[in-house]
Amino acid sequence: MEKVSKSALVIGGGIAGIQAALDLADMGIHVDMVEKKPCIGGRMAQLDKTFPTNDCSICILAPKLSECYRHPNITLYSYSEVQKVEGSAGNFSAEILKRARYIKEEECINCGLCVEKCPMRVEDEFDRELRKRRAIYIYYLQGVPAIMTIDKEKCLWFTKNACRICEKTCEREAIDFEQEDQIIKLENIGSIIVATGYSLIEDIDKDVLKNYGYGKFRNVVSALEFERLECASGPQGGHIKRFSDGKTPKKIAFLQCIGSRSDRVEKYCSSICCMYTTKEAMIAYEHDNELESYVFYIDMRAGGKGFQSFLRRGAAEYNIKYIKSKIAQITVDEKENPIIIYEDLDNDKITQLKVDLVVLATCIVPPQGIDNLAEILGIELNDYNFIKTTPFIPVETSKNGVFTCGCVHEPMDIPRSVAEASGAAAKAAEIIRGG
Amino acid sequence: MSEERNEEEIRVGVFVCHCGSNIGGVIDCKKLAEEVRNFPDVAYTEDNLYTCSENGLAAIKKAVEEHKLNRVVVASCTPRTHEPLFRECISEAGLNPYLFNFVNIRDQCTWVHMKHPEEAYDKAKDLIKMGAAKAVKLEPLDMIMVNINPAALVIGGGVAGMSAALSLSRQGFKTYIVEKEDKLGGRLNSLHKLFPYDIEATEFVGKIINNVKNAQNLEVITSSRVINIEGFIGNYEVEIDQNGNIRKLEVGAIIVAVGSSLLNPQGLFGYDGIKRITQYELEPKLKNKDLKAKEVVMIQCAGSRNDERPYCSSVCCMTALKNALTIKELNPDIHVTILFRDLYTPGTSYEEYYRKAREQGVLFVKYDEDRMPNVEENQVKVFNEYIGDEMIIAYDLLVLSTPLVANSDNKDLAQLLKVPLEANGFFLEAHVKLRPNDFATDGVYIGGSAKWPVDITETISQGYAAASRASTILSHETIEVEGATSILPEYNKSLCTGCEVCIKVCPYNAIKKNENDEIEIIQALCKGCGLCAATCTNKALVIRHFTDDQILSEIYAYGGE
Amino acid sequence: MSVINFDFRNQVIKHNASLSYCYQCSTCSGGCPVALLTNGEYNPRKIIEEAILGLQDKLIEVQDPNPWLCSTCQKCVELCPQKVELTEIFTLIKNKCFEEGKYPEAFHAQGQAVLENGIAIPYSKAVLSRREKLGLPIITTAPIEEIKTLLRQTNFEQNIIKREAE
Amino acid sequence: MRMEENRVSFEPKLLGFLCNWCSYAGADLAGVSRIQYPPNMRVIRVMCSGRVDPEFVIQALELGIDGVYVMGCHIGDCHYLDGNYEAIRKFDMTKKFLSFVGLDNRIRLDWVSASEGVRFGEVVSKFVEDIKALGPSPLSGDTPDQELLEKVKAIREAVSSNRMRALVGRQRKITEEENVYGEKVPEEEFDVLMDQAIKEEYDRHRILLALEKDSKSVKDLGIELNLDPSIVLEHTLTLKSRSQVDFQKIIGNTPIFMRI
Repeated sequence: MEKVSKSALVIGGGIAGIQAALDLADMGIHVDMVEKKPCIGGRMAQLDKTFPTNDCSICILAPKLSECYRHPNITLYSYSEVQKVEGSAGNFSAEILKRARYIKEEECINCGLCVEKCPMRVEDEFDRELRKRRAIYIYYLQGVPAIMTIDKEKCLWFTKNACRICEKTCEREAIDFEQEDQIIKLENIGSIIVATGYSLIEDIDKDVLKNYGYGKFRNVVSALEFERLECASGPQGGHIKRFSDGKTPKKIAFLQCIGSRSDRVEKYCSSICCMYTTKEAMIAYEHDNELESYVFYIDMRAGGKGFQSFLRRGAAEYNIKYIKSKIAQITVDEKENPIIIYEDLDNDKITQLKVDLVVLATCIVPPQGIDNLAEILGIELNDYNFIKTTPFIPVETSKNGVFTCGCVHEPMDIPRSVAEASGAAAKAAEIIRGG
Repeated sequence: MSEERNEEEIRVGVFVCHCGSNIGGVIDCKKLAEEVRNFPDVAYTEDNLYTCSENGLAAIKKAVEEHKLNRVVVASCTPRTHEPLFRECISEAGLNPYLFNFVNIRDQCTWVHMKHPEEAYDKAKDLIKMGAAKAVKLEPLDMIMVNINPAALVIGGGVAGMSAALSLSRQGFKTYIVEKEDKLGGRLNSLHKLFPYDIEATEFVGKIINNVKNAQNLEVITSSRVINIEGFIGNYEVEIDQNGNIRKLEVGAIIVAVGSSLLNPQGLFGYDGIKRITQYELEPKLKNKDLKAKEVVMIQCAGSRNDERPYCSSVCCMTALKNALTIKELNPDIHVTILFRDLYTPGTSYEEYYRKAREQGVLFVKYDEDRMPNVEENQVKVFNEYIGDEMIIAYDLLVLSTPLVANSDNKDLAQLLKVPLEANGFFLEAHVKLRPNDFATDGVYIGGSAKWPVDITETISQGYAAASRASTILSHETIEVEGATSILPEYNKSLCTGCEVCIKVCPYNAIKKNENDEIEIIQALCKGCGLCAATCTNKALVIRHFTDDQILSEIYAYGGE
Repeated sequence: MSVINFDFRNQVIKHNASLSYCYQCSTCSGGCPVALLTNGEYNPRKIIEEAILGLQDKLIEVQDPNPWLCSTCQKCVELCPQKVELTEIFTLIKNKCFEEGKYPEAFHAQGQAVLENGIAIPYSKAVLSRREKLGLPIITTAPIEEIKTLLRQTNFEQNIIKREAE
Repeated sequence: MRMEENRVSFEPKLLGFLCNWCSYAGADLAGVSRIQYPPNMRVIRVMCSGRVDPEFVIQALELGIDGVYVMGCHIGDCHYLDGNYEAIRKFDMTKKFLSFVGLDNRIRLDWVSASEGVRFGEVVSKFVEDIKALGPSPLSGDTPDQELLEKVKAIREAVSSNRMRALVGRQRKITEEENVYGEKVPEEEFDVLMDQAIKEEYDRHRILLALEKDSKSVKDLGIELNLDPSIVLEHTLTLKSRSQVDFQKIIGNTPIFMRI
């Protein structure tokens, strides 16, 4: 193979973007990867385990993260965004806004001394605001690149012209308050892959969850929050405790299709909730064998490899009861125990079930900022505001040379995201190679 | 065993990193560096504020030169992040990168024993002693180079195989498709329309076949099967039998895209192929607009999600919806009732399709696994949980939504490729989550419903995915593989009893018996896990960089010989 | 044992097409205050399923569940994720029941009142005289003859009388 | 029996084998999270828990190390697909051997994932605590129990023997797959076989070690090793057929055996 002169631009550093970038890089193609957050890893990094094998998510992801970071053919722009794209397939150019993290990247060794001294407590976005971080922080403990970022919005120096304790603490003199945002121009891009993942309905419209008391009742959490609670490196160290009284829940209700399959919120099915709910219930059971789980569903959707047997195991070995019923609303008693009212199809009775905790399988929605990105790239979105793809060819967007993979065009699980990522890489390579 | 080849004097250099106060704030690194100077074969030690900084790296290089060091130990953070950096550094200093050893005295010592600085000091000292002892035994290793033949073989000429082959040929690789039948297209040839878009299957597949025919670098070999496969990543020799003529192909990578089969519906719900047929038998009727029925009843999960076939075939719900809608299109007065368990329409367009089917008057009745529909001559009796009563539904055509099943000859191909199958007979990928289109064996990839029942959209993306995975290999004239692999050294050959236990434990099929009946390790496939060395019945196999000798020397260094 | 009646099903769908979208998730029954109060004896979901299957007998003859128990609070309509207009569908079913004379006694009395007075609950003399004392405007009575004409056109009168005859 | 006070003041000397991908990463995460745990354990990094040769574990104990911990990825998470299953087989065998000499509770196998920093700290603390409760290894210190040492040596040689390694190496193949005759050996049946082999090889290797010092008769071996002479004879004949021992001479009617 002759030397490849054109490069690829991968937008989004979640598992899909990482896989696409690694495939292209392993083909000898240079990849510029742009990730909005301070570290790559995306949603998968937030997960505790992954279905249907219940592999530890970070265990299988971490080697990919460092591979991606260290790959000689990949240039990673973290904490950055694509601002402008021009040109056409085979010859795009792009402008990247690389936001200042106020840290000298090559100096920071992630020792954490600065974090200990920083006086500002800030809601931790990675942990779904279930705990506080500092204004100087690493996005998550195993994050890559393993360096700090200063949260300009919250840092006392930037907000009140005071402090700079981190600067004094850092033995490496890695703090640089003078750092500025940079515009980086990239030329000679053969193809672009968009893999910016998804948001959740609670990120854009909490009202939808009003009937379920989300945000009002302390013992109602979203599935991703629950995932963080289960995680050994999460805000509760993997010991699930409810927020009202710190007690370990013995009865958990998992409500499916919260926002999805609805003509009022999102019409589509979020695809992954039936499976991750079963996984979450299994893991919770592994934490505490006295746990009873109730999964309220419309249709159990488990088509992937090993998924049906996963559900069977859930019912047989993990004390999970699957109840066909969509929940209209929940209330709480005086001890803040959620009460679920549902119709029991077995006897047509309207039944009340008191539980300790409710977990909402909230709907996957297009990632925030998708409209803007679509405009920059000149690609179309579909009726649901996901990226529009060619019929039967899910990795092709409406624009030649721009490809996509993962949840940014349709909700899907990790294996399919990874397969599509490789698929998008193949299509991208066709243009770069075939020229 | 290493003495024979290690004539030179061993000179270990140890660099103790303060990591600012991360290590230096807990233990006295200067003192530690001085003390470890006394360990066997240690020729030089120093402490650095940050060994990973430019200054630190320069100090290593300088010391290697000045003190003629031939082994380097860095005691600092974790090899998981910094080993590549230091390996590169000693490489620049003229040493083989494998002559480096990492000792973790931060993440696993000072950070976790901050309140016990004395014990932390002792632990750091022990760890360095062990690390230095292993360093003494380290041997230079070469990255192994494997030549790659930039050609690919795709087994199966359905939509998955064609997608993979098209992508590879467009990327400039010579590609062969081997197809069992006398024409390309696979199952799509026998379908009517494709969901969820209103497209004729034959028209759609026709375009792809046309692309294949017009593609450069792409050769289609129909009516043929693979009968033998030899070799390994980058270097496969494949024998093809085309109507009795044997042909040999040399390729660098192989993609399995053999698809799946239809279930034989005999004995299911009174199947007779006339009044009670499968969805696949319905398709040509719809295509030819040859449907006389007025009352159509479809049964989902016919032969799947049961004890025998516990999986969901994932395409049947959409197939049923598609055919139901086609019937409604032909004649809206025909009654179509679908008996289902859980309707599987995940994602955006499929859920919309389900809604459309309801809008067009398709009737859905849920049944339960415990109370299966009872098919009689002209009616189906089914218990409807929603109203708590048994329903009678008249039919003049009963359509069974039967699952896709694994090909019966998957086993033969799996044996040729030395790749595994899962319990239902489908091919088993390397990792369900993160390597969905790889096999554990490098150089062999998979896409489409050979792995698991998938719809056309996913089949196509998986076809491309397999192509991408193959391309990561085929793009290179040679590839470097891990140097820390397993070997059967010449001096150990007499120990090998030929028991083959190593062949069985190797997760990557990297060990085989060659034509001389000797154990041979295919370096290109070995990932260096060391299972074989730990298992070898006569300790003949050696896992480089983690040899018995090296690990035992660490144990002795700690336990005292 | 029930037999699907496609004709009746189509009648309901013709009346209100939203019926076809129902996928029996049971949000309505779980959210219905009457269902809760009657512990499931009244069940909007089940009525809808029976309508989907066109089970005329269950809906009209047996009236299981009883559609007259619906308080028309519209909560189910508000909650339904498929925007099925349940109360509209119940209205059709109640109309069918009415045509068959299968409706509760209380409705009969009310129907008669409408037929006679143009309103369901006629004002009592006491109310009218008190209004006068308080100086409130005089209520003009509905044009009863016009109402009767209308009700005759819709077979209302005929059905009310039919019930009386039974 | 050692004194209670002894146990309290005693700081065990422990060794851990950590697989690179999960437990080593978990140990690192404990560091990043500043989880504090007792500093008694030294770590040897291996790529896979399946790499841990039983010989390593026994050798460590023989050197007087008070406890050995083997850690790998959780079942199903193995970076090398199923290396940790092999680790289980090897570990189980090692443990059974050690039960003959009462050292089996000084070794432990566990799974720690890359996200279980806290748990890593917990399991190490627990191990330290448990070994403290056991007291120092009889093989530790300046005056190790010589008789026990001899037995442990025999175990080290036994686990390294061709027979034991072949059995462990083939175990999964034998119990999980059918042989050419379509037969599969049930797990329980295999266990019986395994237990018997463990017992036999232990005794045989003790015999070999005893013969290493000087040649002996079956009777003397029986007395020295506290074994039934008929068993000793049986073993000695097996060892002879394996060419590991031979007749040295015959004194009267009594054959004297020697190690080859």
